[in-house]
Amino acid sequence: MTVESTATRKPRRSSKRVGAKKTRAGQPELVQLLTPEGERVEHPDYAIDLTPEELRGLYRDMLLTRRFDAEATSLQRQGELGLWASLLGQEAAQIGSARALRDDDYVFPTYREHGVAWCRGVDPSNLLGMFRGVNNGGWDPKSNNFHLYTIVIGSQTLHATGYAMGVAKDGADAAVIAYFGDGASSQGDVAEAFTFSAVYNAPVVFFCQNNQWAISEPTERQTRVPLYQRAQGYGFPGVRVDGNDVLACLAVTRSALERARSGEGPTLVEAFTYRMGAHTTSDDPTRYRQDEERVAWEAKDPIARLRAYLEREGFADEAFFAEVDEESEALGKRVRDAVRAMPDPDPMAMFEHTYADGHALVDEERAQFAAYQASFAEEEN
Amino acid sequence: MTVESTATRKPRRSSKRVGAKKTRAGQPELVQLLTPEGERVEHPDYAIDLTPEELRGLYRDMLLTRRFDAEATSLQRQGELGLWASLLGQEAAQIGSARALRDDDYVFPTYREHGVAWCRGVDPSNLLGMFRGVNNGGWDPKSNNFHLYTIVIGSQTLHATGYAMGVAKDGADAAVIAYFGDGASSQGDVAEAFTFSAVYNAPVVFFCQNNQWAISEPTERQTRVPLYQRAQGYGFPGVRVDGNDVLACLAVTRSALERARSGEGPTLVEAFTYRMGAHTTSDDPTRYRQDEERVAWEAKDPIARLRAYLEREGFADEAFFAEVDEESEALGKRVRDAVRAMPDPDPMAMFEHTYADGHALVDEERAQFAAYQASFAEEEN
Amino acid sequence: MAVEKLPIAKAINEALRSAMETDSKVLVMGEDVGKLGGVFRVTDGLQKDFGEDRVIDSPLAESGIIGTAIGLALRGYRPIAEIQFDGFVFPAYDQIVTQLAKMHARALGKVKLPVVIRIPYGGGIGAVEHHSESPEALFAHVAGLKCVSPSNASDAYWMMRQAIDSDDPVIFFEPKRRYWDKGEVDTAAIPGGLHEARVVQEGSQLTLAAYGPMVKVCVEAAAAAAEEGKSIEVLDLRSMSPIDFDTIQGSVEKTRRLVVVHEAPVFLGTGAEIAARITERCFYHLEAPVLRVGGYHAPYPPARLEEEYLPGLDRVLDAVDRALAY
Amino acid sequence: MAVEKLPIAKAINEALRSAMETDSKVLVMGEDVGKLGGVFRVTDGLQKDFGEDRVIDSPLAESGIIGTAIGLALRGYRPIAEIQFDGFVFPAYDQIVTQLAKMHARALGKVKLPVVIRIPYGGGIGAVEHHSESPEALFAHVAGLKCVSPSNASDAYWMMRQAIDSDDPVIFFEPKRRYWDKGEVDTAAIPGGLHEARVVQEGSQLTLAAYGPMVKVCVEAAAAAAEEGKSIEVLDLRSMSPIDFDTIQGSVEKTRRLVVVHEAPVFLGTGAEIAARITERCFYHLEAPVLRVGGYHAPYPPARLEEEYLPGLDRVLDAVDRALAY
Ligand SMILES: Cc1ncc(C[n+]2csc(CCOP(=O)(O)OP(=O)(O)O)c2C)c(N)n1
Ligand SMILES: Cc1ncc(C[n+]2csc(CCOP(=O)(O)OP(=O)(O)O)c2C)c(N)n1
Ligand SMILES: [Mg+2]
Ligand SMILES: [Mg+2]
Repeated sequence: MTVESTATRKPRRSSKRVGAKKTRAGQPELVQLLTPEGERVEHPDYAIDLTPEELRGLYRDMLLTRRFDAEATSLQRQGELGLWASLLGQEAAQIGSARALRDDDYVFPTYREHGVAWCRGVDPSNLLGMFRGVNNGGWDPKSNNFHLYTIVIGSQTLHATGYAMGVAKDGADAAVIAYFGDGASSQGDVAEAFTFSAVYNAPVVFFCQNNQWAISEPTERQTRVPLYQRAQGYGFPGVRVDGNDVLACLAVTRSALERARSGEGPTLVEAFTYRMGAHTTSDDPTRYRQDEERVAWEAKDPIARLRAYLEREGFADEAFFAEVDEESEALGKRVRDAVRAMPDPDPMAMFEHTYADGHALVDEERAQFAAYQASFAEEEN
Repeated sequence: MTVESTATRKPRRSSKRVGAKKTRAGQPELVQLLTPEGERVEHPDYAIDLTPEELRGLYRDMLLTRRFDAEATSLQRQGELGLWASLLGQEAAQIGSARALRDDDYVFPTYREHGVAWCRGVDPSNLLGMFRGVNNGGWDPKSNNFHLYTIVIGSQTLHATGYAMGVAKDGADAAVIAYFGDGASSQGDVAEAFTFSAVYNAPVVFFCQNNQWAISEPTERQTRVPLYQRAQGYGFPGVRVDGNDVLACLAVTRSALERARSGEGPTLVEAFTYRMGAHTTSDDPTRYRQDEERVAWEAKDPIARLRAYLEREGFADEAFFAEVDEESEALGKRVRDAVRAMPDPDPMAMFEHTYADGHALVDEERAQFAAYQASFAEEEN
Repeated sequence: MAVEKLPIAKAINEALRSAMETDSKVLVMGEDVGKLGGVFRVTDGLQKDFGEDRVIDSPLAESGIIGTAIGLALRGYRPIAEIQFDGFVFPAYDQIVTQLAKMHARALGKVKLPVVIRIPYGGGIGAVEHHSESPEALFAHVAGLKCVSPSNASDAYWMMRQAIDSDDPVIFFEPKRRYWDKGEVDTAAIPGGLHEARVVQEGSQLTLAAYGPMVKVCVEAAAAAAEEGKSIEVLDLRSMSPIDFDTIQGSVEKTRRLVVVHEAPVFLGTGAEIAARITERCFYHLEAPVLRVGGYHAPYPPARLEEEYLPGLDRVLDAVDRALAY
Repeated sequence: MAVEKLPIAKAINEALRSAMETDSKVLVMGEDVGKLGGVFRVTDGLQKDFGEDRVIDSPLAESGIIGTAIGLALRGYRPIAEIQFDGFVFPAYDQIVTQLAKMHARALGKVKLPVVIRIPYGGGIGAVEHHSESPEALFAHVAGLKCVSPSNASDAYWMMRQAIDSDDPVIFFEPKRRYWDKGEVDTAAIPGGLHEARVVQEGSQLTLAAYGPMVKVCVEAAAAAAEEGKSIEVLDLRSMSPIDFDTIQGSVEKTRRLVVVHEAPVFLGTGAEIAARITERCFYHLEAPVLRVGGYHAPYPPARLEEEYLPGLDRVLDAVDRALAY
């Protein structure tokens, strides 16, 4: 499937009408505010009006995220990380949606939301702990309202729903966003999250990055109709947005969050994008997909698109781009240094945190392990 | 919600267009061929033309099923059964759908499909074994293409899907039907069954008896939109049928089975009906629902409705009704006698059938148990 | 109320009620827990008094119940989730094992998961399939969970209060066939620790260790054995994770013989761990191998066979005799 | 091919291939098993040769994979379902435990469930969370399932062939860190029984029992101990359900000491059952309690700690020394 300009299309009238209205080209409708060529187009349901500074901010977010991501990939190649799951190509989906969030909103990511983490203010090097193998989640979810990465596909959508139920019980007007992938849409947990959120009218946005691959499986192995349509049968709206268009992602997510805040319940956003790289550094996509597909998507690059727009409109000059490039190099270096300096955990750490209130068996095993360790020290003496 | 005559409504054009088109009364459209008053109405998508003999057959099926069900309830009260899950009120949904099946079709029931079992030719007393506590499933699924009752809510929908995938692989033109309830619609397994069946285009019909209660929970605890709409988001049609109208249930199921056979994949049928009795004999519905609701549904009784039609059209005479009544009494007696004569299982049966190919631990435990049993015999000597 | 005679089901109900009164963050959720008050009436009256917002009838989806309970806990609530019957906990197993159990460790202690999962468990009530199982070993094996089971009304009340107070996930196994057994509950007494075993009855020749529904059987077995002049000590373990091995060890060092009784299948049941560990701790004290009485390696049988499947007086006494014969 | 040197992953691949050639009812299904050939390439080339109809890329839903495998088995197929990693089997746990395991008994033997579930399991590959676990006890406790794990290429081939031939559900635990270990596979040799333990190495002073990835560690430990003049017998248990207690008993009656080693947490791990049962069978033979070496009661740790968490040579030798010191 390709993403085309919707400039000439008749717009959808309301975010609640999410039927599979087809365009001339047979494509289900896609919300787009910035064409691949960087032209600004209007959409009657999703207006957005950003200052040049805000636009530059989005560019910077995307560029730094991409730089960070590339650094992590190369750190993996250098053996500093055991694995890396690159977000290459998904910067707009992540930055656009995350920049729609307020501080008091809460985020439940998968394992690929490095751009969202960035927007939440999580120190990028903290993201690398689990990929380096020094921890299973290296940040305090509460300090940035950004939950830990979740590896078991789909589970976090239920946590998000429960959290949103709690927000509603508190009478707060915050919203919650759950990220997941096209593959995850098949998991029973995601369907249950749809059911619970609809029944309790929970203030949650389900943000599906359909990057068209679940490791080696194309989206057709998960569904025979566009994923955004899934929502309707659960009684809430679904909308498909150009996932490589940061403005559209921002506008659509903002509107979904507003619905949540104003008591209208959940929304499913399907960001139609593409996984430009391998699934993870362990994966070899040449085994299952044609490189032409990836090449075709290069023309829709989210960053190039915004840059073209910024340049065309004169919203940013060379100095700005140079500055961001410089900043990105500094970020790369900072992350590299931080990772290399990351100490291996103390073996005794295995016995910490399994329980909050302690557990006799853990105490026993900790003591045995300590004695066992000490026996080597003795031998060495 | 009430079920009303659709005689004056504009019909749906195709079973594929299952959007929530509303009637004047605000009700989603419901396929009906026989009004609660027993008047025959036409539906352009679902024609049906039965001989008087066939119509009498449906009446007989429903009446005998109800009689059997009542007998089982009273056997439970007499202590002959540990539990009974009555189908009272759901006779049309079950008989109508089951009479649409061919012998080579395959059925996956829940624990309440006594009417379906009847149509498949399963001896009614065999259904009682599990409720009496002498076995966990008292018939050979393969002899009637009727799988065992499944208690874990929703699981059988996946078995049905897998079975249907197998049917397709075999190149057979049989179809599969999976029964489940409104409550079950919330289970992740049911959603996964929708996904798998859609992706593999499996010849399966999902037949949801929405009897409006899952024990004490009304359907609003499971969904905020009509359940038949769930299907669309998975890429196959959903249709709501008057579940107390045996003709409509037959016609709609037949058409869904035809779709399956002809390679068009799954269909969701929601039979809108009412659980007239308690959830099971252990349940006390006065704790959670108003009797008025049940009383209102009495006016829509599936059997009275068909009888009115048969009488009005002169398709059946008093002799026929008397004969069926007599037959039903005989059935009651036969079941009663069969249950009372059902022997308790031999304790050694515990050790049978856990495995097909044997298992050393089972052998060991069987031998120990036999020795233990024998020790009492010795003591007694 | 201070001291009152209550059935176990009602004692749990009182514990829930009093926790809900004390802490507005405590929620009850599950299938049919609202108007119906649960199929065993354990949550009877709570929705009426605390509202639908705190006593939540959930959609019929166990993974959803536990998954949303986790989310609620992350938001600062203390959810008590009911699983309607033992055999229906498995759709939630993934959320329990991969999320609930591991999230505190994953977050290096930065989030707490004070979730209680109530599971009416065990057999003896003549029910159909999936309504009589004892899956505790499948949870006790998993680090990050705590598993307990009361055997009497007082423990039912207090252990539930303590489970709700715990910042760790607790799987609370309720001995459903004992729901109607009455016992004194003193809501003012200071309870022992949630994970401490209790010596129910002292004895010198053999220790019977059990928890939940089997404690009563063991007490009866001890009484029957006493008539034959055998002195049996009975332990109520109360907690299956952690297991209070110190108390068992203390008892076994005295009696030198141990029989563990549970309804769950013997193979890889909690008795296996107790036998292994106590043998290690008391190798030179044991006069006989630790014997185990429990269910067989077979699906829980149809109701009319459950008396044969479940450990009863005779099977426990048989094991006692075998152990004493060493 | 008759005798060939193959890595374990390839040996399994050959077993699948040859079963698929022999019986057109054999299917392979799971996430990424098709074009990709699985993340470990165990199903490499099968879709190319047998088509999408027999090598099925499934939607990303484990319950769906096992649930549809059950349905396919009821239709007469013999599905081999892959779970991508140990930690992802839990969404399917309900289907495995309540349906797959119990359906043959529920039907009083009238239907058969010849489903093989392949699970690459265990640690040692430096992976992220959920990719290194050893959940076998959670399956072995459940009646109706059989659980096996090969330790070498020949067993990988033959045990897979036998698992596919079995009319019972078999959980096939593949020691993922040994996937690349090569060994001779004789596809013409008549194999031993699927559930028989094997004496890998004879010895007289102590028995080391293990399965899957830990067999190699035990063999190395025995070699190291031999250098210190200790004679260790090593058993490859091969099957965790059933466990071949007769072979263990035979060995222990000779050596009088037993140490069980597995990666899974010790608490309620298979070692607990082995310790309990062997102590019962060999009470008067044992000179020392059965000792266990395994994982700790903690979530599997981050990769940089796994060497500490997993039983390695030193920890096994430590246990050997402790057992010999009795
Ligand atoms: C329950 C579960 N099953 C399998 C896996 C292995 N796995 C990791 S990522 C992945 C594909 C996910 O695809 P998608 O949801 O589209 O997200 P993406 O990786 O494309 O971002 C799979 C199968 C897992 N992590 N969890
Ligand atoms: C997984 C699971 N959870 C809970 C139950 C307990 N239970 C039995 S029937 C039932 C309600 C089912 O409602 P529905 O699907 O509407 O079917 P109905 O009983 O109305 O026919 C529940 C909760 C169960 N059998 N399985
Ligand atoms: Mg994807
Ligand atoms: Mg219902």
